Parts: sequence; structure tokens; C-alpha cells
Amino acid sequence: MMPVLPFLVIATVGLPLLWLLTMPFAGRWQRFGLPILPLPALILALASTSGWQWSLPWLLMDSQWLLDDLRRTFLTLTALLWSTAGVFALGYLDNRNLNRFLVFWCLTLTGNLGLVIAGDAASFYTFFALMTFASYGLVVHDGTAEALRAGRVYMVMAVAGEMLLLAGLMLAAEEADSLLLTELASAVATAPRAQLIIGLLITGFGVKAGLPLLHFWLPLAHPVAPTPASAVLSGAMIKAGLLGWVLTLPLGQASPGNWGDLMVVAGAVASLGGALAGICQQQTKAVLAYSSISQMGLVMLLVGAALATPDRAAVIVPVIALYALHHGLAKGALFLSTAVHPPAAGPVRWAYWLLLALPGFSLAGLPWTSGALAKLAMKEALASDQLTMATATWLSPMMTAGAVATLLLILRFLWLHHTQAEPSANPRWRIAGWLLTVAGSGLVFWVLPWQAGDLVEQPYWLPKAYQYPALLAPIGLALTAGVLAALLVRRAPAVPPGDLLALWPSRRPFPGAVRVQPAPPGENLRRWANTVSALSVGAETHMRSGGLLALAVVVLLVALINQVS
Amino acid sequence: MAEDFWLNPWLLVMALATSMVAALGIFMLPEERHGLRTTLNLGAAALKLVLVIVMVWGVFQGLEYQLSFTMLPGIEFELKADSLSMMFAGLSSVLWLLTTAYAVGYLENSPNRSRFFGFFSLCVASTTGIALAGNLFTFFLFYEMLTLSTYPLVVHRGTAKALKAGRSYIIYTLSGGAVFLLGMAWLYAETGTLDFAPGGVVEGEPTPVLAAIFVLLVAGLGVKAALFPLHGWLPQAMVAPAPVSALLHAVAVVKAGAFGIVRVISDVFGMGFANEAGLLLPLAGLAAFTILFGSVRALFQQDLKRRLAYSTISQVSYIILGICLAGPLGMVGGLVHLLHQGIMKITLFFCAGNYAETLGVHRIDELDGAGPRMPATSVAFTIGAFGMIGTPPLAGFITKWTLGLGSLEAELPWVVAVLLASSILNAAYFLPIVHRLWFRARSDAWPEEVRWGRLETLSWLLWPPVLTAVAVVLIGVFAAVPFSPLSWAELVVNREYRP
Amino acid sequence: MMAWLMAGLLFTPLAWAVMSLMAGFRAGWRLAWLGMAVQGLVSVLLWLAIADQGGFYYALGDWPAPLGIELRVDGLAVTFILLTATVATACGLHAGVYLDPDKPWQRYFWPLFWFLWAGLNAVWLGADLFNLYVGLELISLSAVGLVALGGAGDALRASLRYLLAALVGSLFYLLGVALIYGQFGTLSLGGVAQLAEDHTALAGAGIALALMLAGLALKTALFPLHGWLPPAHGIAPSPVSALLSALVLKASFYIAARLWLALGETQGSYGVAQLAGALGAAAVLWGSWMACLQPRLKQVVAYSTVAQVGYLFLLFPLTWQVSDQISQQAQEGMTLQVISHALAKAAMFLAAGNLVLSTGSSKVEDLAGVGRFLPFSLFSFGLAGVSLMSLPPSGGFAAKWLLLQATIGSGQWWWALVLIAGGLLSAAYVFRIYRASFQEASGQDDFHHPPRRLEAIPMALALLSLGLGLAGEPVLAIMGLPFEEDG
Amino acid sequence: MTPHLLYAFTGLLLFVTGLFGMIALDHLLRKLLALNLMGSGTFLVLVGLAQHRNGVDPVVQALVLTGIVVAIAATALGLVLIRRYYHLSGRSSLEPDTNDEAGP
Repeated sequence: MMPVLPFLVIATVGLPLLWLLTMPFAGRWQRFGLPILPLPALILALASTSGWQWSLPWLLMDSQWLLDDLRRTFLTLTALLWSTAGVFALGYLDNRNLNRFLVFWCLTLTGNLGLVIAGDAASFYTFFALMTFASYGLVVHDGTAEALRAGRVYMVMAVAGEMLLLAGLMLAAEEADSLLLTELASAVATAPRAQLIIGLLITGFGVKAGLPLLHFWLPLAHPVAPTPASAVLSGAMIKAGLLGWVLTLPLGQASPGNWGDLMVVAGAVASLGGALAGICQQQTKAVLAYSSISQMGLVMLLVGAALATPDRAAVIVPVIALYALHHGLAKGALFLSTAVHPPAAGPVRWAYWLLLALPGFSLAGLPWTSGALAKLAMKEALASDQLTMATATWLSPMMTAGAVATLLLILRFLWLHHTQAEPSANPRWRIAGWLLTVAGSGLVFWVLPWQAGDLVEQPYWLPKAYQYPALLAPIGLALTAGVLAALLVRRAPAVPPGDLLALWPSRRPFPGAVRVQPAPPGENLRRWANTVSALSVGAETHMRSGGLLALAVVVLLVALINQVS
Repeated sequence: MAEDFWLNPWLLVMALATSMVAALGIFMLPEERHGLRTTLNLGAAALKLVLVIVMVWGVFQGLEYQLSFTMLPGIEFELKADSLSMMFAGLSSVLWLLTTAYAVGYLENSPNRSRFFGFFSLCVASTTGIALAGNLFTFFLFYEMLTLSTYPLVVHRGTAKALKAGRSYIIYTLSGGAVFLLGMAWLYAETGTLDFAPGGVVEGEPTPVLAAIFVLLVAGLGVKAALFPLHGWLPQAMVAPAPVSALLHAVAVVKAGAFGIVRVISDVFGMGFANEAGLLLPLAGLAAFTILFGSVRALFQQDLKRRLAYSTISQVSYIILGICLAGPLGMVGGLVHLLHQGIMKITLFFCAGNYAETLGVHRIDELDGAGPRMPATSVAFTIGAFGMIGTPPLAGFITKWTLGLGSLEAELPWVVAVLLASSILNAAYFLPIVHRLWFRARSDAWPEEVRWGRLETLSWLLWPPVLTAVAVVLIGVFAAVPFSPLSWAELVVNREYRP
Repeated sequence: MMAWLMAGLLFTPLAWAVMSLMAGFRAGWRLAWLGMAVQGLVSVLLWLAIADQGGFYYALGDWPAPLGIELRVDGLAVTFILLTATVATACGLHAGVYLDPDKPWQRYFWPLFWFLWAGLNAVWLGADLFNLYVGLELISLSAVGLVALGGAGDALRASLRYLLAALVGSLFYLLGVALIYGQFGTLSLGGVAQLAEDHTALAGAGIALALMLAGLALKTALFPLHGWLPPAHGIAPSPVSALLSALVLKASFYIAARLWLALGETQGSYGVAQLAGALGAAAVLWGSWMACLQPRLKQVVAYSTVAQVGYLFLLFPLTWQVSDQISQQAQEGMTLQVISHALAKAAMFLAAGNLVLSTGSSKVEDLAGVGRFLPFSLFSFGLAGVSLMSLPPSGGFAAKWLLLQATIGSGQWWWALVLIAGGLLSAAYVFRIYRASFQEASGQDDFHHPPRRLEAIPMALALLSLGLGLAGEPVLAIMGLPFEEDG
Repeated sequence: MTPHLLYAFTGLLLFVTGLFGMIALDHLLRKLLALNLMGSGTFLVLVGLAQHRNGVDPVVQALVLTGIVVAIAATALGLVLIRRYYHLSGRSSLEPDTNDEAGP
């Protein structure tokens, strides 16, 4: 079955693009391709074996396609989420600008799938950029004022990120004298400019992954997008930055500087600060966006640890993938649920709220969910005795606090949704898409290709008795805190989405709009020329009666010659 | 073909003659013989393309086409086709074909078409001559011929604005030519030769005199290449019809200047010599400044073509910057941009022309919602714009990547910063346009809309930009295959830089 | 046989002059065809003869100088003879169609034309100073007559001013000749040069040289003695202006140059050389600048002549006490400049004549839109302009290139700047014309088309001047060592 | 100081006088006369100087004869032109010339 893989690769990247070409003929039926397009990728992820690679020297700058465990996990997540979100989209989209939406959806999908299986820097960056720029179309799709504003902020941040990234990759490639990501990472560790390169890469991908201080586009952009789009934005695309970190940073090699600790601190700030800002949000999707930031903060702990302790990297990296998968599916489900109206009454209503809350609690690490597994694996991977870094001892309290914060955010989300969503009927496809995603997060997850290594004993889904307190304590804590808050605090303090940006003086990010008149041509110069020409004409007319001049010239000549000879 | 195939030298002459003869024929044709003129134009263009392709193949095989006779005592008129010249000749012949087709559509039922197409062909003939010039003297000959043959194109409209632009154009370029002539004469007096040779013809120690000559030559060429203080004519020349702007920016004038600088640095002074003499670093600095300056000025332009013009000022300096990095990779980057910029920029100008012709849109803020109205054109424009920004996998990215690696190889990391800054600026002035195209709804009617039947615009106008846009994607995606611009540039560098 | 050829060159024109005195304009026109054919044939034959036998001396009727007329031909002379034949034929053909045969005074055109031609050949071939004087006078008088053919009052005023200037110039020259003869007792240029070599202390020779140069400068319209030229050239009928600008001026310059190269080394001084150069430079700049300001088309061209003549006088500094090779370059450059300017300027005047004819106005701004109706004339005007701007591949460029080499070689870089600036200024006035003709606004569309031949002739001349640069090498080879004595 | 030399100096004097007249005088006929004066002066110098050097010299006589012929021709032409000019413009002087670039 190996020979099939190349075709699967081609289909993964090519199918969405080909789909675009059918636009003139397919008409509005074209939308039904959305769920199907990611399927080749899904098959590829499930069918392929780790360590498979395929190089096409004539493509771009000799490109290489690569699949290992890490990539397979990410690919699974991406394909699955895009597919279910596609189903959801069928029930969500109206005909307004449908074609435009489809175009950007397909492009973004291509980028997002391609970057996962790209093995060399050039193609990776290509797909990354494609995803970045195309998703702008998804963000501003609604065309409302705040959508446009969010789009502008997103674009500015994205371009800045791309540039940092390009610089980092260039430096790295120059050091490695190769474009293969694997060699890149190892070359970075020993490069003379290692500090600079690592800094550039962390920030460059950080823009996408919601690194603190670079994150503020995220709570703006994710909410304004159409719901299926925000689901993939927050579930899948945000992971692209994470994947970039894992692939390009010299994990597993001793690298100068203590960027690991910095990452950990950043992660802490993100997870707690994000939660803090998120609780003060007024709309459900904004809360979820902040929750994504805080979750990514937790993952940053892992990345930082792997960066700081090379010999643990091999253990930590699979956990990162695991966590990403778990969070992606759960967060996707949550985002989709924001657009699913609660049924009027009866048992269905109860089921609705249950299914709504389940992914949230899974994020908080509720036992028997993927969250629990992720939390446990993470705890093991970050066991402080294994790590040799300054912030090692802070990690486990950090994780507990993170879990509490997560659940608080979820509660806030549920509360807001409860107050805002008014019961009504839902399109069939919408329900289907949502249920599929929830199922994916709750059930299908267990059969997907991820490694928990020997961090957690079998069966993975059933935690051991001694682990329950560790899992349930934060949940209980958060619940009590939530209830107290609901009782005591009348209204939560409001923080505008894109917190930091609120401090920014509001102006138009593109100076292109500024109007500047070119300086007028030198009038005085022209006047000067006129006077000169007038004078010279006069001189000429006098020269007509130039006999005297002639005489002068003759005398001059004679004099000159005599004084010589 | 054999080494001593008798036809070889005459290929050069024929490549020149195709456009020259076409020009004369068109001048002779009465104004109303449109069909015949078009056939003549396109036929000549196609024939020339074939000739150039033959020569490209030959050069690839290692042949050297060469033809020379004595003009003045010690001065040869020499035509030579080496890898570098084929690069430029190929660009000009391909784009000439497209631009001619475009111009045919663009100028439908407008006066003075005989004159226009005649000088159009002359202009391309001189471009070819510049490409095939075998020594500095021949180069100068065609360089001036180019100046003269473009003037009528710039002032074609005959409006006061056009004439003003033409005046400043001619003042700038002729002064530049004069300075160049001075430098050339001095060079001849110093070295006694004007030949091009890989690795340069200047020997011995760097002297102030040689430095002065270098400055004169580069200043003379810099006018056409729109280097910073000498760029003033370019934005004004925007009043010319769109095909002319396209040709000026992508193939003929601006490129001639850049190409000349490449020749002077690599084949007259020799990169090694120029670098030891410390001549390249200042030039690199100037080019870098021009890159940023042009982009910043472009930000403030509201007229679409003016913005594109300033973008050209910035983009062409990439070429010069690349050469001034004085390393193989840098040179590859510069040379490859010679082609990439041409194709991307011509796409953008075609599209600008389409908007102007079909919708009567000239200003950027009138472009709202043009995307749905003219999808193909707008897609082409978008591709071109992203290419300029340098997003992969488009052509511009290849340039930027190579240049970046080249600058790191030359231990000039600040150049990377310049490249990134300019990309950001490019994004800042191109993305708003793209945004308007696709994401702004059209509220009112178009300034002056013309319906061309089923297609979004006249097919003469539609296909050229589409084709070039496709090319922008392909040469980026397949940069590694032989005969792609990148591979050819590497070939050139292998032959020039390590002769 | 060469003797017959040289005699023919002098006597054919004279004979034709007398014949066409009797005939009217039309008859003279038919006659002229034959004459021009003969002249062209003879010139070519002579050229071929020189090409394989070299220069030649010939005393007419075997009377030795100074009484007899002594002829002397070398590569340079024969080149100029050919040039004369070409330009004169072109102008003659043009004039035959251009001039209005019904005006009574036009019947004098052909005699004057032929006298002029005879005088020119006499100057090219003349070997002793006095014969040169006679030739000069012949030229001046017939030229004045031709200018007067304009007929109107200002035409006569211009021709009178021309006459006075020309006569004063010749008299200065004659005075110089008198002094020379008084000093050396001979009139043959070669002999004089020889004697001057031997005893340089003779002050008189210096004064004589000064007087002659001054007179010739006046006749060549060197700045600031050019006042008479623009009206004369501007107002004469186009073919006449072409003749005057292309050939007449060159005759006096030719003599000046030969004097300078013969006597300059011994009698001249750095001061004189630089002064001549400076005046030339001033002429270049001033003439071009004035040309930019002239409201009338032909005035523009006339002033451009003033400017172009200025270049010629750079010969003086560039050949004074420099190495032979540089002097060689300068002389070659100068000769090319003479030839290309002759061709280009003739083409320009004829084309300008056509434009004036078809627009019916002599104003520059009335050219608007003529480009659509007279592209051919406009194009030849432009091609001639290319040569005047001395852009490649024109002969003007070849000349400028050689001059640049000479200036740089002799270390007199300031003349290089003059050359460059002059080129730019000439571009300024040529493009001024173009600019006007590209204007679209004008309402007038009643252009009348001159006959094809009128359009073809300037084009041919312009192409010649353009191609001269490409063929520079052979031409220079033909003319061998320019200004060489007893070739 | 031979008489010949005296002639020569007289000739020079005449020449200069004629030149001044040529420049200073306005009336065209006077200009023409001044011109003839210059001519005669030149001839005197020619003859005088030459004979001062080496005795009686037939050559210069011949030359002067030729010169006189030329001078006569020139004068005649000048007269014709002046007369016609007077007829056409009613003026007898060139100055003041305001617009002599009247188009053909």
C-alpha cells in the first residue's frame, strides 16, 4: 500500500485546489465538497506508517514530504476537524458571498494540511503563508465593521509574524546549508547566531500560537469569523504555530540561552492572564478564544520544558501532540456549539446541555475524557525531578492553576451561552456537524493515532484511583469559585476583546489611506528661466550690431599673437 | 547545431532585424490597415521569440554567437549572445509578444496607431540590442536608441501632462546618457578597451580615476534604473498608455538600466575588482535606501499606476542590491529578480490597464468590489501583488529567499532586515488594494464602464495578464527545474562568476 | 587624366552657370540635371583616382604659382568634394521642386547655384592663399545673391548684412595675405609654412595669421561674430539655407583650419588656441540656448548651426602642441563633424522647409498635429536631430567620440564638458520641435502635402548622416591623413 | 623709409578708417563706400609691402588687378541689393532691426 501514499499526498494538497477549478460549473452544489476535501488527508494520516518520506527535487526548492508520529497526529486533528467543521458549514452558510467563502476555505485548508506534511522549510513556509493569508478571507467574511477591524489587526500581526519567521528560517537555512526541517533544527542548536534564530522562530510562530503580547489579534479574529471558520481557526490553525515550534526549535539538543524558562513563564502568563481576561468577556466566542490562549499557554509549558531539557524532549514531544489533538477537537466542538440553538424543552434540552458541557469539562481534565489522559500524561512528562530548569518546581502548581482557570472559563462560557442563546430550531447539517465533532472529541479520539508512551498505564481512558484527586480537585475548586462568583458578583468587569489593543490609539493601520499631495514644481525656477531667456534675446539683438565686438576680437587676437611671437 | 554553423552569427542580426523591419513596415503602413499591422506585429514578435529560443538552446549547449565589425578606429560594433544576454533577450521577446497583443486591444480605435506601434517595435529592437550588445560601446548605442524610441510612446497621448512627463523623461535619460558617455570615453582612455569579458577587463590596482569612472557609469545607468536621487522621471511617465508603462517598467527602460549596471559590474570592472575597490558597498547602501524609499513613497500614492511606479523604483533596486552583494548567491538573486520583477510587474500593469479601460477606474479608492466584477483580472492582480510582497510559492519569494541567503553568505545581515522591511511595506501598500478588490462591496456605479460582451473585458486585454499571472505562479513553484529563471540565473553565475 | 578631372570640377560649374544665365528657371532646372550628373560622376572618378594614386598637384595651364592657378588635391579635399557633390545635388533636386518658378527673380537661382559650387570646389582644391581668397569671394557673392532670392524686404536686409560681414571678413583675410606675401614673398601655403618654420622671429607672420583667422572667423560666424547668420539662413529659401549651413561656412573654416595647422605650431600660442576654443565653446552654449528660445522653426535650425560651428573651433586647442596621435584624433573628429553636420543640417533645413510648406506657418507652435500628416519629414528631421545631438550611431556621435578621446588624451577635460553640455542643449531644441509636433490639441487640420520627392531627399541625407557613424572607419581611411600637405 | 613702405602705411590707415566707417556709419551707401576704402587700403598694403621687400613685382600687380575685379563685382552686387532694399522697405539703413526673422 506504500505506492498509494504519494497519490494520497497529492490528493491532500491538490484536491482542495482542484475543487476551486470546478467553481464555474459546480455552482452552489460545490459547497457539498467541504466535508469531503480533507478526507484524503485523514486516510493518509491513518494509513501511513511513521517515518515515510517522499522527495520531489523539481518542486519549489527540492521539496520533501514527510510523515512521522508527530505529523500524523497533527494531520489527523487537522483533517478531522476541518471535515466535521465542513459538515457544520453546510448547515451554517447562507448564499451571501458563498463562492468567496468557499475559495478561501479551500485555500486555507490546503495550507493547513500541507504545512503538516511538508518536510522542508520552503514548502512548510509556503503552506504556512498560504494558510495565514487565505484565512483573512474567512475572518472578514461577514464584512461587519468589527470584522474588518479584526481583519486589519490580524493582517498586520500576520505579516509581522511571517517576516520574523522568514528571517528565522533564512538564518537557519544559511547555517544548515539545507532546507530540510530536521537538519535545520539541529543546525540551529550549534549556530553562532543561535540566540537570534531561536528568538525569531519563537516569536514568528508565537504570533499564530497566541504567545502573550502577540496574542491580541486572536480574541478579535476568532469570534468575528463565521462559526465553522472560528472552529478551525481556534482548533486547528492555532496548532500550526505549535507544530512550527516543535519542528524548528532545537528540541532534544543543548541550545544556548534559557529560552525554555522564558517559554514557561510566557505559558504561565498566557494561561492565567488569558483566563483572567476571558472571564471578563461578554460574548461566548470571545471567551472561547481566550480559553484557547490559556490552553496554548499550558502547551507552552511543555515546549519550554522540552527546549530546556534536551534529554526529556523525546518524551515530551508526543505529549505535546496528544494535548494538541485533545484540545483541538474539544475546542472545535465548543466553538461549533455556540451556533447551535438550545432546543425548547424536554430531555433533548438536557442532552444538549450535557453535550455542550462535555468538551469543556474534558478540557478541564474530567476523568474518562481525553482531557484526563492529556493532563495525566502532561503531569508525568513535566515531573519536576526529571527536569533541570529554573522553573521546574513551578510547573505542577502551574498546571493545577491552569486547570482551574480553564474550567472557570468554561463555566463563564456556559453561563453566557445560557443567558444569550434563545431556543429555536437548527438546520440538520449544523446538528450533524456539531455532534460529529463532539463525538470526535469524546469517542473517536481514543482510536486515533497518538502516543502516550508509558507515561500513563493502560487502559488510557480509565485513570488509576490515586489519580482522581489530582484530576477532580481543580474541578471542584473551580466549581465552588464559579458558584460563589455567580452568587456574589452581580456583573463581571468587562474587558474588550483584544485586551491590549484597547490601549492602542485607534488609527488606520495602513498608511496607504493617508493622502499626501506631491510638492508643486519649482515656480521660481520657471520664472528665473523666463527672465534669463528674455535677457539673452536682448543681448542677441544688440550683438547684431556687433561690428565693435568683431573689432575687439581682432584686436585681442593681434595682441595675443604679438605678445608671443 | 554545430559550432561553426554559418547561420549562427546571423541569428543575432535576425533577432534584431525582426523588430526593426516590423517597425519600418508599420511606419510605412497607412493608419487604417489595422489587420495587416496586427499580423505584422504579432508575426514579428513570434518569429523573434522562436529565434531567441533557438539561441537560448544554443547558449545552453555552450555555443557563443558573435558578430562584429569596426565602426571607428579601435571601436567595434559587436553583438554577442552569452548566457546573461539571453536572459534579458528572452525576457524581452516573451513579454514583447504579450504586450503587443495587449496593446492591440488597448489601443482599439485610438489615433496614431502606426506611430505608436512603430516606435513600440523600435523600442523592443533597442532592448534586444542592449541584451545582445557585446561591448560597452554597442550597449551605449542601443541604450540611447532606446531613449529616443520610448519618448514618442510616453508622450503618445499628446496631452499637456503627457508632454510634461515626456520632457522630464527626456531630460533625465539624456543627461544620464551623457554622463555615461563621459564615463565610457574616460574608461576607454584609461584602459583602451570597452569589451565585456567574464571577470571584467579592468586590471591593476584600484585607482581614484577608476572609481570616478565607475561612479559616472553607474550614475548614467542609474537614471534609467531609477536609483534614488535619479528616479524622478518614473512616476511622471505614468501618463503613458498602460502597455507602455508595462513595457517601460517590466522590460525596456528600467530593466535596461539595471541590466547595464549588471554588465558594468560583472563584465567591465569585474565583481572581484569592484569589491576590492570598495565600490560595491556604497552602491548596495544606495540600492537598499532606494528600496525602502520607493516603498514608503508608494504608500502615499492614491493613483494605482503611480503606486505601481514607486513600487517599481523599489523593486528594481533588488537587482542592483543583489549584484552588489558580490557573491554568487547574491548575483543569482539579483539576476533572477531581473526576470521575476518583469513578469510580476507587467501583470500588475496589465491589470491596472484593464481596470482603467473597462471600468474607468484609476484611483485605488475607486476599486471597491472590482473583484467580483472582473474576477480573472483581479485574481491575476492578486497573484502579482502577493508575488511582489514575496509570499511563497510565488516568484517574488524565490528572489527574496535567494537574496537573503546571498546577503548572509556575504556577511551583510542588515540586507536581510532591508528585505523584510520592504516586504512589510509592500504588504502595506498592496494588501489594501487586494482587500478593496475582494472584500469591499460596490455601492455606486463604475466611473465609466464598458461592456465587452460575454467576457469581463476584451479578450486581447484579458489573456496577457492571466498568462503572466500563471507564469508568476509556475516559475515560483517549479523554480528548481532546468530553464526556469532560477536555474538559468545559476547557469549565468556559474559561467560569469567562476569563468 | 586626374588633371582633367580637377579642371572639370572647376569649369563644369562655371560653364553651367553661364549657360543657365541665359535660360530661365525651368530650363535651368532641366539643365541642372545633366550638370549635377556630370559633377557627381567627375567627383566619384576623382575620388577613385585618389584612392589608388594618392594626392596630386596640378598647375592649371602649366603656369606656375603665384600667377597661375595651382590646384592641389588630397584625401581630405576629395572627401569634401564628394560631400559638396552630394549635398549640392540634394539641394538642387529639392530646389527644383521647392522654388516657385513663377517668381521672376528665381531665374537667378541656377547661375548662383553653379557659381557657388565652383567656388566651393576652388576652395577645396586651392593651394595658394590668393586663389583661396578668390574662391571665398566667389562663394560669398553667390551666397549673398541666393539669400536675396527670398525676395522680400527683410530677405534683402539679411542678405545685405551678410554681404557686408562677408566682405569685411574677406578683406581682413586679404590684408593678412598681403602681410604674408610681404614677409615671405610666396603665397603657396606649403612654402609659407616652410619659411615660418625656418625663421620664426618674424612678427608680421603672427599678425597676418591673426588677421586671416579673424576674417575667417567672421565668415564662419564664430561667436560673437555670428550676428549676420541667423537672419540670413533663417530667411533664405530652404534649399539655400541648406547649402549655406552645410557647405558655405565649412569653406571658410576649411581655410582657417589649414592655416592653423600649417602656421599654428610656430606662430600661434596657447592663448590663441584657448581663446578660439573658448569662443567655440561659447558659440556651442549660446547658440543652442538661443535655438531653444526661437519662436520660428528655421531660426531654431539656424542657431543650431551657430552652435555646431562652435564645435569646429575646438580643433584649435586640441591640435596645438599635442602629440601627433591626439592631433590626429582631433582632426579626424573635426572632419567627421564637418561632414555629418553638413549632411544633417542640410537634411534638417530641407525637412523644416517641408514642414513650413505644409503647415503654411513658420512658427514652432503651429506644428501641432503635423506628426500625423507629415510623419516622414518629421522623422527625417528627427534623424538629423539625432546626429546633431551626437547620439550613436550617427556621424555626429563618432565625431564627438574622437573629440572626447582627444580632450581626455590632451588633458583638456574642460572641452569634454563643453561637448557633453552641447549635446544636451541640442537635444533640448530638437525635442522642443518634437514636443510641438506631438501636441494633439490643435484644431487646424488643413495640412497640404508636399510632393514625395521633397520628403525623400531630406530622409536620404539624414540616413547618410546617421550611417556615417557606422561607416566611420572606411571614411576616415579614405581621407587618409587630414590636412596633410602635398598628399 | 621707402615710399613703398609709406604706401603700405597709408594703406593700413585707409583700412582702419574704412573699418571704422563700416562700423560707425549707418547709411548703406556709406557702408559700401567704407568697404571700398578698406579694399583700396588692402591693395595699397599688398603692393607697398611687397615692393618694399623685393623691388618691383609683377605678381602683386596681377593680384591687385584680380582683387579690384572682385571688389567691383562685390560693389555692384551691393548696389543692386541696396537699391532693391530701398524700393521694398523705403529704408536706407539696416538699423534699427526689430524683426528681421520674418518667415519666408
